[in-house]
Formats: sequence, structure tokens, C-alpha cells
Amino acid sequence: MPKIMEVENLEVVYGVIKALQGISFYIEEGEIVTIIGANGAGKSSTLRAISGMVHPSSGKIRFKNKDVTNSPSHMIARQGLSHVPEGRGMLTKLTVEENLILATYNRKDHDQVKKDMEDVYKQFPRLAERKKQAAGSLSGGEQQMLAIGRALMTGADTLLLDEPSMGLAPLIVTEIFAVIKRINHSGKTILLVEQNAMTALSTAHRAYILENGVVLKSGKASDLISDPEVKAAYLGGH
Amino acid sequence: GSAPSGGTASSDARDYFKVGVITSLSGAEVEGGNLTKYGYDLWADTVNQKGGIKVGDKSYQVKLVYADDQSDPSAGANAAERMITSEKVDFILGPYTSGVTKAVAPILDKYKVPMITGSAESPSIWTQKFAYTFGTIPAADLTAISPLETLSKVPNPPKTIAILGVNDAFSKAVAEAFKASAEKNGMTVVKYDIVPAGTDFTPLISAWKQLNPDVVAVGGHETEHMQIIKGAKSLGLMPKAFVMHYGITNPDFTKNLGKDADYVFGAAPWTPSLQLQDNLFGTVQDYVKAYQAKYNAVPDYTAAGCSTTGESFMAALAEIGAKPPLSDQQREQLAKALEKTEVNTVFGTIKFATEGNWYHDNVGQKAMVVQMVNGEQVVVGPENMKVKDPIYPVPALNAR
Amino acid sequence: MELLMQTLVNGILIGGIFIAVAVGFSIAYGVMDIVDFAVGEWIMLGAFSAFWINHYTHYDPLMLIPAIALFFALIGYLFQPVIQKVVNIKHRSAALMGLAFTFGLSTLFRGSALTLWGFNNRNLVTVLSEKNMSIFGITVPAIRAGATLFSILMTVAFAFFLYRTKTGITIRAAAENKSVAGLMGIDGHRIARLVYAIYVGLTSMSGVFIGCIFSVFPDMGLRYTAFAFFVVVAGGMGSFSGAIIAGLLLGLISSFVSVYVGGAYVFLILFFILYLILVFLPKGILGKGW
Amino acid sequence: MIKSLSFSPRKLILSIVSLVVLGVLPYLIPSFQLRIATGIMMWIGLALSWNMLGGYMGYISFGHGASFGLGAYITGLLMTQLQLPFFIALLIAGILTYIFAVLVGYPTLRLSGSYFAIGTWAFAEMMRQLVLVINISGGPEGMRLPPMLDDYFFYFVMLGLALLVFIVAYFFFENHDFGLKVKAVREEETAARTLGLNTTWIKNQVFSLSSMFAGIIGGAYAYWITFIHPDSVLGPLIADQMVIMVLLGGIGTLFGPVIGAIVLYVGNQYMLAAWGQSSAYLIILGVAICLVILFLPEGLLSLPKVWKGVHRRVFTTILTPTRKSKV
Amino acid sequence: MELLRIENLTHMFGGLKAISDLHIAVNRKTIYGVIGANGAGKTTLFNLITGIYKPTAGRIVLDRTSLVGKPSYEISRLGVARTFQNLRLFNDLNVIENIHVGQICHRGLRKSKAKEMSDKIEDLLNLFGLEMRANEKAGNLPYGMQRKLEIARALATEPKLLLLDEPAAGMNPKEVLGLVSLIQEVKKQFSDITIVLIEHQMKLVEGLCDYVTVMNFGQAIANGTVQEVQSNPKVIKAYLGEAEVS
Ligand SMILES: Nc1ncnc2c1ncn2[C@@H]1O[C@H](COP(=O)(O)OP(=O)(O)OP(=O)(O)O)[C@@H](O)[C@H]1O
Ligand SMILES: Nc1ncnc2c1ncn2[C@@H]1O[C@H](COP(=O)(O)OP(=O)(O)OP(=O)(O)O)[C@@H](O)[C@H]1O
Ligand SMILES: CC(C)C[C@H](N)C(=O)O
Ligand SMILES: [Mg+2]
Ligand SMILES: [Mg+2]
Repeated sequence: MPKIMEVENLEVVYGVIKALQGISFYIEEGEIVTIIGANGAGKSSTLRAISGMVHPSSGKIRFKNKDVTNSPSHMIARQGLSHVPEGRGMLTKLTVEENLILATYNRKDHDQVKKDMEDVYKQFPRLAERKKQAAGSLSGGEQQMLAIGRALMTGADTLLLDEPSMGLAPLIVTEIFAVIKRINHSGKTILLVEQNAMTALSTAHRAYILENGVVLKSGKASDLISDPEVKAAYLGGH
Repeated sequence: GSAPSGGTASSDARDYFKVGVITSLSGAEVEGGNLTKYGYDLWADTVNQKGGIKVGDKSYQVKLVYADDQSDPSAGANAAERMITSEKVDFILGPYTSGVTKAVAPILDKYKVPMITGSAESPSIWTQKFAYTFGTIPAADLTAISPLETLSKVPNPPKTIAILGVNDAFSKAVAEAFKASAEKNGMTVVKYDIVPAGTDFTPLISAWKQLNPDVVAVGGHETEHMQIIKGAKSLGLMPKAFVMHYGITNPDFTKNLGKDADYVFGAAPWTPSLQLQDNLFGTVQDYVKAYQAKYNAVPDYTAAGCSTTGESFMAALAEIGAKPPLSDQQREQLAKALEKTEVNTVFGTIKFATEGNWYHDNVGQKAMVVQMVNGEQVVVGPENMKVKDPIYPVPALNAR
Repeated sequence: MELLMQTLVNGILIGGIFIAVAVGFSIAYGVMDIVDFAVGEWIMLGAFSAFWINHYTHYDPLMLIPAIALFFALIGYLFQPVIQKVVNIKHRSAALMGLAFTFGLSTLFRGSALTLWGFNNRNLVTVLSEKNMSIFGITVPAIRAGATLFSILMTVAFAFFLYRTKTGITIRAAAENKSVAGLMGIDGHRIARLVYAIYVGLTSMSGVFIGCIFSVFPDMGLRYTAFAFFVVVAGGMGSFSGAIIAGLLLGLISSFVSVYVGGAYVFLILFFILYLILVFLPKGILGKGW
Repeated sequence: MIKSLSFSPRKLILSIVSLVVLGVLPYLIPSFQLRIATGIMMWIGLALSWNMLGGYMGYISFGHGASFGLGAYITGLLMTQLQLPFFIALLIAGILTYIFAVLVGYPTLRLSGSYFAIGTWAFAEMMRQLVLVINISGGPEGMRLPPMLDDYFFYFVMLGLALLVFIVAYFFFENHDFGLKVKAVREEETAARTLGLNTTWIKNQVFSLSSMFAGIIGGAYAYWITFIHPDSVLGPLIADQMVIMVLLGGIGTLFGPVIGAIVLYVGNQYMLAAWGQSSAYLIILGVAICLVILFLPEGLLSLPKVWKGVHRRVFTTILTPTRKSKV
Repeated sequence: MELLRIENLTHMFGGLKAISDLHIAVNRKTIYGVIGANGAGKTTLFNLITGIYKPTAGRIVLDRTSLVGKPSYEISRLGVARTFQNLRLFNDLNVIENIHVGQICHRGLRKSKAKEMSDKIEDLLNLFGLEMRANEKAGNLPYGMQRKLEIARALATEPKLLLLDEPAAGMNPKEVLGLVSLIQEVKKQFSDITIVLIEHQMKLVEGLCDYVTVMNFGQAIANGTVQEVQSNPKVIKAYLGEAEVS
């Protein structure tokens, strides 16, 4: 499988704080790759840097063999990358429906759009019930569903998901990961940042362990699950 | 901050008169403010061409220094302070508006520096009895009564009148004067409104149309006058006459309204058609020519009133024989001298009242009634001054 | 009775002017939160450009409207990045700095107009200026009717555009959160530029009408800046039907107060009611939504 | 930690020195400059008072001019109608403005954001119209106060008021729990309420306090200029200038308003003096404001920071040229 | 023995019944869990208790004083503190100031020494491991730390009743265990505090809660100990799903 994304020595600095101190990793087409790590490890910063929400102080990001380091986020998005940010990035004044339509901004394949819309509503019936409700007044979980639904609507082939399970009921969490698997089977590449390390590792093909802005470990997810250190550090060691 | 003695002019030696002008070169009253500037500039130029102000056997050039009062009283007060204490001017001309005048006057009293305004006409200035503030233009309440007097003497004179005044010091005074003289001359006031600046007049115009008065009288400035005429035309209001005061003699009024400006009555203490002369400007016609040459517009009474303020000062200076720069004492004397001077100018005979409700205002000037005819101011009253008979009722706006 | 009707009509027509002033601003400010203190100056510049072109070419000002609108839209489009730079900073009151900046801008515009074109009051004449229609004794000045019609149509058009089209949604999205919009592939800055261009274009357009109705001079805009804010906010930020109703309401108040209460109290009552509306309908006349 | 009010000796000395300077200043400068200095003090006071509401609490008011005008007119009335001495009149004016603000505050502070800004603006315009139509105020004729023309007196009055406002801002808003409460309201009103802050009361206090100061200063202004008119003390320009001064200097800071007031007022006055012959100075003023904001979008106070920033950037690029190649 | 009692509580948003006829009784010094599907009405419940919304119907009683219709700040002064699901920190204020705001209105002894208060702050900083970031703006903290700061801020008011809305959101299992012991520590230090928490991470609920109410569509579909509800088929079907149980 060809690499769809390559990241080299990525550094992100906020004022004085060095959130990322030169991390490198890659993603192959059709993979699910997960990044796990403690609070403040730099997971979100990594995603923000890739999608152009923050500009790295150094390092290189290649997406589909194009250098996208420092290109504005809307340009990156147009190349088929969709980022579900931490805290869901609701557009609170827009209705549920408008949030979803918005995501299709750059799409031309209108009939496919219709299908996807139906899929999303089938996937999250709650959203269907709330079409006309302002996104801001949704419950935390409903918002999370909308955020993911919106990412699907962009028709992007690569998704960056920042803690998609956050604030979701266990039942829904299982569903969400099922969804992630399914859309991955349908050919989408996924970079998944998760706190729910166990589920993440059992869903992903490969994983990177991030700490204080550096990559500690990386490898096949199945291997890392059984790695004692990882167990101890992230799975609440049993 | 060496206070009241702060104006010690004698410190710097100069052989010209330094004259401060405070007027509205920006802000709400910018238009009128610039008219006054035209007037003052023309005086300075003429004086300097003629060799300057003659004191004793020597003549001195004049130099005007301007200060914009931004149409705001406090800015005016600051300007006065600056003129006197840092520019160290010998005397002051201006301002355009009554409001600023009232804020400037106390400062003049403090430093004992005389000022003549060639514009401010609100009677409320003179009742304050400021010692160092003078004015060449008779207060609005004196001038605004004449038009209706004249109209009351025409064959089948107007019986009903609607009066509107904009709610500023000057315009309100005019409206009040209109009301007084209307009642005095046996007209019934069918509607009387004092409206804040910026009001849209169309509703009132419609109301007048309903009441159909013989005369509509307006106290305001050129901007409002133009809006009234435009509005009247578009809403089909046509009284037998429009009466206004200041503003119709403002060049823009005729320039912008063309035919529609015609037949409007106004009060003016001065018109270009007067047969007067002085030894500075020559005849009124010469003055008008000079003015036209410089600004290609016909001067109105504000401009003339301003141009001639200087002549009173010239007379007073000659009287006390003070050479520039004036000392504090001399400026004090100058004010005293102004109270005595009586000068004949192209504006008329300027003499300032020394007591009464119009203290230091030039009350001698009789106000004329003018009517616009083909863009010209024609004097139609009072009897002893009129050139033509007033045209009344006037042709309808849409029938010209 | 006739007077009553006439007063009603006058009120609506005055309201038309208020709406005209606010139509562009309701997008820039109401939707996009672009605080601009130079609304009145765009009006003034629109009026002046109509005056000068008409002065030299004698084309009817109303015919010039499209050209002027386009021209100023272009100016707005080219100029917006400068304002953007001011507003972009990571700072709690970034939007406010835009206000300070545009305050400087309005001073600059007025000063320039005053210096370049002088203080004079100028008259802007069009075929409509003289005309008026009379329907059972009610007189309707053509030019005012034109202005009212124009502004209401424009407002409705934009309401539709913003709430019923995809582009509209993207504008509102960009307005709320540029970076999230960016993740959806929307160029927030381009949108902001677009909106500003539309606003400046529309506002200069209204300037032409206002110039025809009243007269043209450097300070003519001062008063309208206030009313632009009043109408947009009283109508409810981002609510277009609200803006229309607010404008008409203010117009009707002015008209009825001058005739039936007394000219002196027009603005007193106008602002009092405006204040009450804001306090008791804190989300604007219609509450939220368009 | 919780700021304690222990003056560092440096601070103490600095304050003493500046106080001395301000005290002797009037005897060193000509009376026009003295007049400008008085104006500066007045605007510093006004800007600081606005900043309490707009800066620390984040409630942007376009109606603060109303308090200024109200104070001016109350003082004027008390001095002309009741022949009260200036300071008594000023005191009463302050109290009345405060009470008035408390009453107006309750309905008005239910608004927030743009709605508050415009609400206050509408209210101020209403006040102006009111004063224009009632008789006791002299309406459009304006009102004259007994002239009292001692420049020193007014300089020290304004200086005193400016200091008063400054001290209140310093102790209550910068170094006191009250200030923290106010900022909490600005940052997250709901959270603040659930932490036990009676935000309604806090908001009303700040509103009334800053209005009161504006009112007192308005009273002093009236006596200083000796003539007040609705358009000059109740016009929108008063409030606008307060806002612009604060933004120009640095909103929500202690010295921002001070600097903003000095720069804008002095700028305006001297450009007026220098180019007052024509309206050109308006152009210069406008351009100046635009440039400052453009290059210091966080206000003049950020000048040193920006300056350092420039240095740092230059430095890093010099020291680590290799970086460039990496990116 | 009983601190909080909720009876017949109902709340409507327009036509939508977010809470309908809810009954809850919380005993002193216990940790009470509220779990349930997304949109079940849990956060709304907190908003009603803390006076952010006014209930459409029903009673909320704390220590025999009714909270219904009281403004939030009074409720807080009666000893109720909370955290928010979508964080509501004073982003522009630093960590210490955030905590201090919590103290201001709650020193029953208004004049209590600044020293004393700053010590309390120190303790909270240490307890929550925020001492390193003490002077940083709250808005710049990583998500997890922001959550902890909110709890610390709430505790600064020294509440009788502490409401936590998804305190473990955005924490990995290890961190969740950390939080469990942290909250237990809190219970030790604030001896007579009572805690009601909303959470989706069952590890936390298992680790802490003495008693749980499960909500769905605004109603309580089950009450009991964690074990009881976890084995309740209704709960499994509506909330947990098979995965969690097996
Ligand atoms: N806007 C910001 N300003 C300053 N520092 C920041 C900012 N955003 C993040 N940081 C810092 O960068 C570091 C990494 O943050 P990041 O959000 O990437 O961590 P994370 O792995 O996503 O943590 P979490 O699991 O809590 O989301 C943290 O120390 C955080 O404090
Ligand atoms: N202000 C509001 N207006 C309209 N509906 C609302 C409002 N707030 C909440 N709701 C609706 O009420 C229901 C309950 O919301 P609530 O936030 O209490 O759910 P929750 O139990 O906290 O869910 P989650 O666990 O996902 O946070 C949701 O369906 C939500 O859409
Ligand atoms: C009309 C002007 C000649 C007078 C000036 N407007 C005043 O207020 O007195
Ligand atoms: Mg994160
Ligand atoms: Mg919730």
C-alpha cells in the first residue's frame, strides 16, 4: 500500500510551550492509524498541524505526495482530508441540517451527497429527529454524532478523528467504532486519536504512542495491545 | 500659565497686526463657517492691498491666523485660549455660530481681548452682556420680524401661517420672531413646530398641505431650507409664499434649487443691491465684484457682515493710535474704543449698542425683506428701502 | 383620514431610507460581525461619486447605480484584507479594534471629502426627483418610493440568499468560526472579503438614493452610521425581516410623531421606543431567525 | 497569588516622582499648554471610567456620554438655580448620576454584546433629545455657568479627578477581588453565577461606578468651559472618543486608557493648531488612528512587546538559518 | 441523612420534554451516579439543580430548603458547586485566579486572611497536579487539565454538594483510574461532601458510585447499585450495550 501521508520531524510551538518536539510517522492508504497518549502529549496538536489549524514551527507534512506544510486548512480540506476537532467544533448557530449541508460545500456528486445524507441519518437517528435544532442546543453526545456525521458528509477519503468517543454512551461508542471500521472498509483512511486506548488499538492497524511531544513507541496495534508497558501506561494495567 | 496677564503680547516685536479668527471649518456648521472665512479673508486681502491698517502716520499689514472650532463650543474655547496666549493675537474675528460664541466670550472677558463676530445672530448672546464680544449682524429677533410685516401690507394679505423652526439657538429665535410678528400682524398661526436637526420634513409638509396655510415660514439653515422646498415640490404643497431667513441668501440655495428657489421671502440686514460705500471696499458693487472675482459667488449678508468687522477695528485702532503688537492695556482700550466707534461700511453703519438687551450688537442696521427673483435677491421691503413690490401670491413650484 | 393615510405612506417611505442605510450593514455587521464605523461615509462617497459622474457626463444618477455599486464593491473587496489584519489578532476584543480602525477611516474619508470637494451642499437631480404619483389624494414622491422599493427588495433577496442557499450557509458558518469552516474546505477570509464587498457596494448604492432625496455634502453620512447600527440591532442581529420591520417602525414613528404629537419630540420618542425594544425584546423585534 | 497591596519601593518612588511632576507642571508651561494638560487629565479620567465597564467587564457602552452630560447639566443647574458652591454641586451631581445609573442599569444590563452597545447608544441619544426640549436646561440655547477662570484651579480639579479614577481602577479593578469578580463576569457569566457571584449586582455596580465618574468629570467640565450645550456634552462624540482612546491605548489595562487619552487628545489639539487653517488635519488624524491600529492591533501599550517580538524574530532567523531549509 | 431530594421534576424545551417526572434522593456523604443515553437529560438535570434553567414542574430540595426559583449564585452559596460538560473556564484568567474566584463569595468569614486562602489554593493545586501550570492562562491548558481545574475551582467554594458533569471525558483508562483515586482523596479531605456525577466511562462509575440512577428520554429507567443496574436488561439495551457487560 502506498503512503498517503508522511510526517517528518513535526514541531509545534505555542508561545513558550513546545507541544511537539519533532515527531515523524506515516499513514498508508486504507489504514486505520491511531495515536494514543496522556493528557497534553500533543495528540490534538498533531492533528491541528496536519489539517492546517496551527502552523508547525518546523517539519514537513506530505499528503498524497504533495507538501501541505503551512498550506491553509481549507486547501488541505479540499484535497480530501477531513478533521473532526477536539471539542467537536460545532457551528452552534447553524441547525443540524445546515451543519451537514455545509460539509458538502466542495462536492459536486449530488446524488452521492443525497445517499450519504441518508446514511448519516440512518447511522444517527437522533440527528434525524433534531434536523432543525440549533447545533448549540444539542446534548454533548448528539454534538459528537453531528461532528462525525459532518466529517462523513465532506466526502473526504482521509479522516482525522480527535477523540470521537468522548462523551458518548458506551452503546454509542461501540457503534461509533463499528462505523469507523465500516467507513474504513469502504476505503477511507483514518487517523484516530483516542483516549479509549483499548478499543482504539483493537480497531486500528497500526499505532503510535505519543508522550510529551515525542513518539515513544510505534508498531502494529495488535502487538502494542499486549505490550506490558503500554498496558501499564494506557490501558489501566490489569 | 501666567493667567490673565498671560497675553502679554508686547513680548514679541512685529510690525503687522496679528488677527485671530475662530470659526467652524469642520463639523456640523462647516458650510456657514467657511462663508465667514471668505468674508474675513476678503477684508484682510483688501486691507493689505491698500497698504494695511493706518495708525498714526504708518500703515501696518494684517495677518489672519485661523482656528477651527469644529462647530463645538469647548473646541472654540480652547482655540480662543490658544489665540490669545500662544499666538498672542491683537484682536479676534468670528465665530460663525452663536453656541461657540457663548463659549468663547468668557475667555475674552478673562484676558480682556476684543472680538467681533460677523455672523452669530442669536439674541441670547447679547443678553449675557459680555464686555469684549461684539457683533455686526443684528440679532435674529430684530431682523426676522420684517418679512411678515411687509407681507401684511400687500393687497389681500395672508391670514394663516404655519411656522417651523429647527431646534438650534439661531433658528429657534427666528421661528419665535416669526410667530410674534405673525400674531402682531393679525395672522393666525395654524401650526408651530420646533424640530430637532436632522428631522425628515415630509410628514410636516403633508400636515401643512392639509391645513393649507397662506404662508409657510421656516427658521433654519440652507440645508433645511433646501429640503423644505424639495419636499414641498415632491408632495405638492404650494402655499401663497415661503418665508425664510438666513440661508436663502446663501449661494448654494439658488445654485441647487434653480427656479424653485425663486419667490422665497427672506430677511437680510444686507443685500448686494444696496447703495452704500466706504473707503476700503469702495461701493457695494465693487465689493460684490471683488468677492465674485475671488469666490465666483454672490456674497450674502454673513460674508459682508464678516468683511466689515475689520473696519470697526481699523477705526478703533486709529482712534487709540495703537501700533502692533498691542499690549494688554491697548487691547483693553481697543474694546472701549469699539463701543464709541461708528463706521460707515459697505455693510451699512456699524454702531454697537452699549446697553439694553442687545448689548454690543449692531442694532442700528435695519433688516430688509428680500425676495428671490431669477436667482437675484430683490429688496421688497420695508417701504422706504424697497426696490420692487413683493410678488404675492407667488407662482406655484410646478408652474414656472 | 387622508392625512392619516398620507402620514402612513410618509412613514413607510422614511422607513425605506432607514432600511436602505441598513441593508448592506445587516450582512456585514448582523451576520459577519464586521463592526464598521464608516457606514455613513460609504453612503457619502456613493452620493458624491454619483454627483461627479453626473456632473461631467450628465447620465442620470439612477442609471449610474449599478456601475457605482460595482466600483465600490471592488474597493471593498480590495480593502477588506486590511481590516482583516486588524481583526485577526488573538485578542479578546479583536472585533472592537476593527471599530477603532474604521473610526479612523471615517474621519479620513470625511476629511478628504471636505478638503477635496469643499463644504458645499450639492444637489443630485434625476428624472424621478420631480415626479410623484397621486392615488386618491395620497402623494407618493417617486424617488423615495424607488429607494424604499429598492432597499426592501435587496434585503429580501439577501435574506433568501443567506438562509436558503449553500453559499449563505457557508457565510454564516465562516461568521461563527473561521477555523472550523476551514476544516469544511471553506476559505473564511475569502468569504469575509466577499461579504465586505457586498456591504460596501450596497451601501454606496443607497448613498445615491439618499443623495437624490436630500443633498450631497461631506458630513451627510454622520447621522446614518448610527441608524445603520440601530436598525440592524433592533431587528435582531442577522435577521433581515427584522431589519425591514425595524426600519419601517422607526419611519412610521418619526412620521406619526411629527404630525400627531409634535415635531419637537420625533427623535426623543424614536430613541425611547428603540431603547424599549432593545430592553424588552433583547433578541430583536422578531426574536431570532430570519 | 492573590495580589497583596505591598508597594515595591520602585513603584512607590515612581508614583511620588510623577505626582511631584504633575504638581509643578502647571507652573512651568504657558497657559494654552496648561489648558491642554487640563483637557488631557479630563480625558484620562473619562477613558479610565469607560474602561471599568468596557475593558474589565467587557460591556461596550456607546452611551457613556449620557452620564458625562447628565453630570454637566446637574452641576450647571445646581450652581445657577440654587447658587450652590462648585464642589457641593459636583458632589451632588456625582451622587445623582450614580443613582440614575443604578436605575437605568437594571433594565439595560439585561442586554449584552452588541445589544448592550446599541441600547446604551439609543439611550444617550434619547437623553440629548430630552435636554433639547425641556426648558430648565435652556434647551438649544445651552446653559451658561458662572465664569470662574483660574486655569490652575481647573488643572488641579481635573488632575484630582483623574487620579481618583486611576486609584479606584488600580485598587478595585487591578488589585482586588472585586476586579477578579468583574473579569469573571466578562469571561464566563454563567460559570461565575454558579460560583456564587451575584453577577447582576456586580454588573450594576460597575456600570453605576463608571457612570458616576463620568458624571463628576462632566460637572467639572461644565464649570471649566462655562458653557454647555446638548450637542457638546451629550453628543455621541464624547462616548466615541472614550471608546477610541481606550482601544487605541489597550483595552482592559490600567495604563492603556491613560496613554490612549493622551495620544488622541494631544494629537487632535495640536493637529488642529498646526493645520487648523484647513480641514486637512482630519485626514492626518484619520490616517494616524488607522496606522496605529494597523501596526499595533492590541493598542499602543503593546508597543514594547511588538518591539521585542521584532527583535526575537530577527534573532532566531539570524541564529538558526538552518531552520529555513527544514521548512 | 438525606441531602438532596428531587420530586416530580419535569422540564420542557419548547415541545421537547427533556426531563419528565423524575425522582431522585441523594444521601449525605455518598457518591451518586447519573448515567444514561446521550440526550437523556442528565446535563439538564444539573442545569435545573443549579438554577440555570427553571423547571417546568417539580421540586428540588437541599437540606429542607427548596432550590426552585433561586438564582444560581444563591444556590451556590447554599453549598452547591458544579463542573460543566463543555468546559466553562475563565479562559483569559490564569489557573490561580480561576480557583480564587471560587473562594471569593464563600469564606463564611468574609475577612479571612489572604494567607489562609492562598494556602487553600496551594493545596488544591497540589491535589490536582496543577502547580506546574499555576500561572498559565486556563485557556491554554490541555483538555484533561482544564477538566481538573474546573473541579478544583468548584471545590474552592467548599460545597456540601458537588455536581460533576462527565469529569472523565477525554481521559484514558489509566487517567480515569487516577481520577477515581483523586476523587476518593477529595472525599477524604472534604469530609462531609456529597457528590453527584454524570459519566459515560463505566470504569469511573464502578470505581466510585454507591448508588446509580439510569436515565433515558428524561426518565429514570433504573436505580440501584452499580452491579444491580449493570445487569438490568433495560439498561443494557438502552445504554450499555452487550459489549460493556461481557
Ligand atoms: N492554544 C494553546 N496555547 C498554548 N498552549 C497550548 C495550546 N494548545 C495546546 N497547548 C499545549 O500543548 C500541549 C499539547 O496539547 P494537546 O492539546 O496537543 O495535547 P493532547 O494530547 O491533545 O491532550 P488531551 O489528551 O488532553 O487532548 C499541552 O501542554 C497544552 O498545554
Ligand atoms: N437549550 C435547549 N434547547 C432545546 N433543546 C435542548 C436544549 N438543551 C438541551 N436540549 C435537548 O434536551 C435533551 C437533553 O439534553 P442533555 O444535555 O440534558 O442530555 P445529556 O443527558 O446531558 O446528554 P449527553 O450525555 O450527551 O450530554 C437533548 O435531546 C437536547 O437536544
Ligand atoms: C445663520 C448664521 C448666520 C448664524 C449662526 N448659524 C448662528 O447660530 O447664529
Ligand atoms: Mg487533545
Ligand atoms: Mg450532558
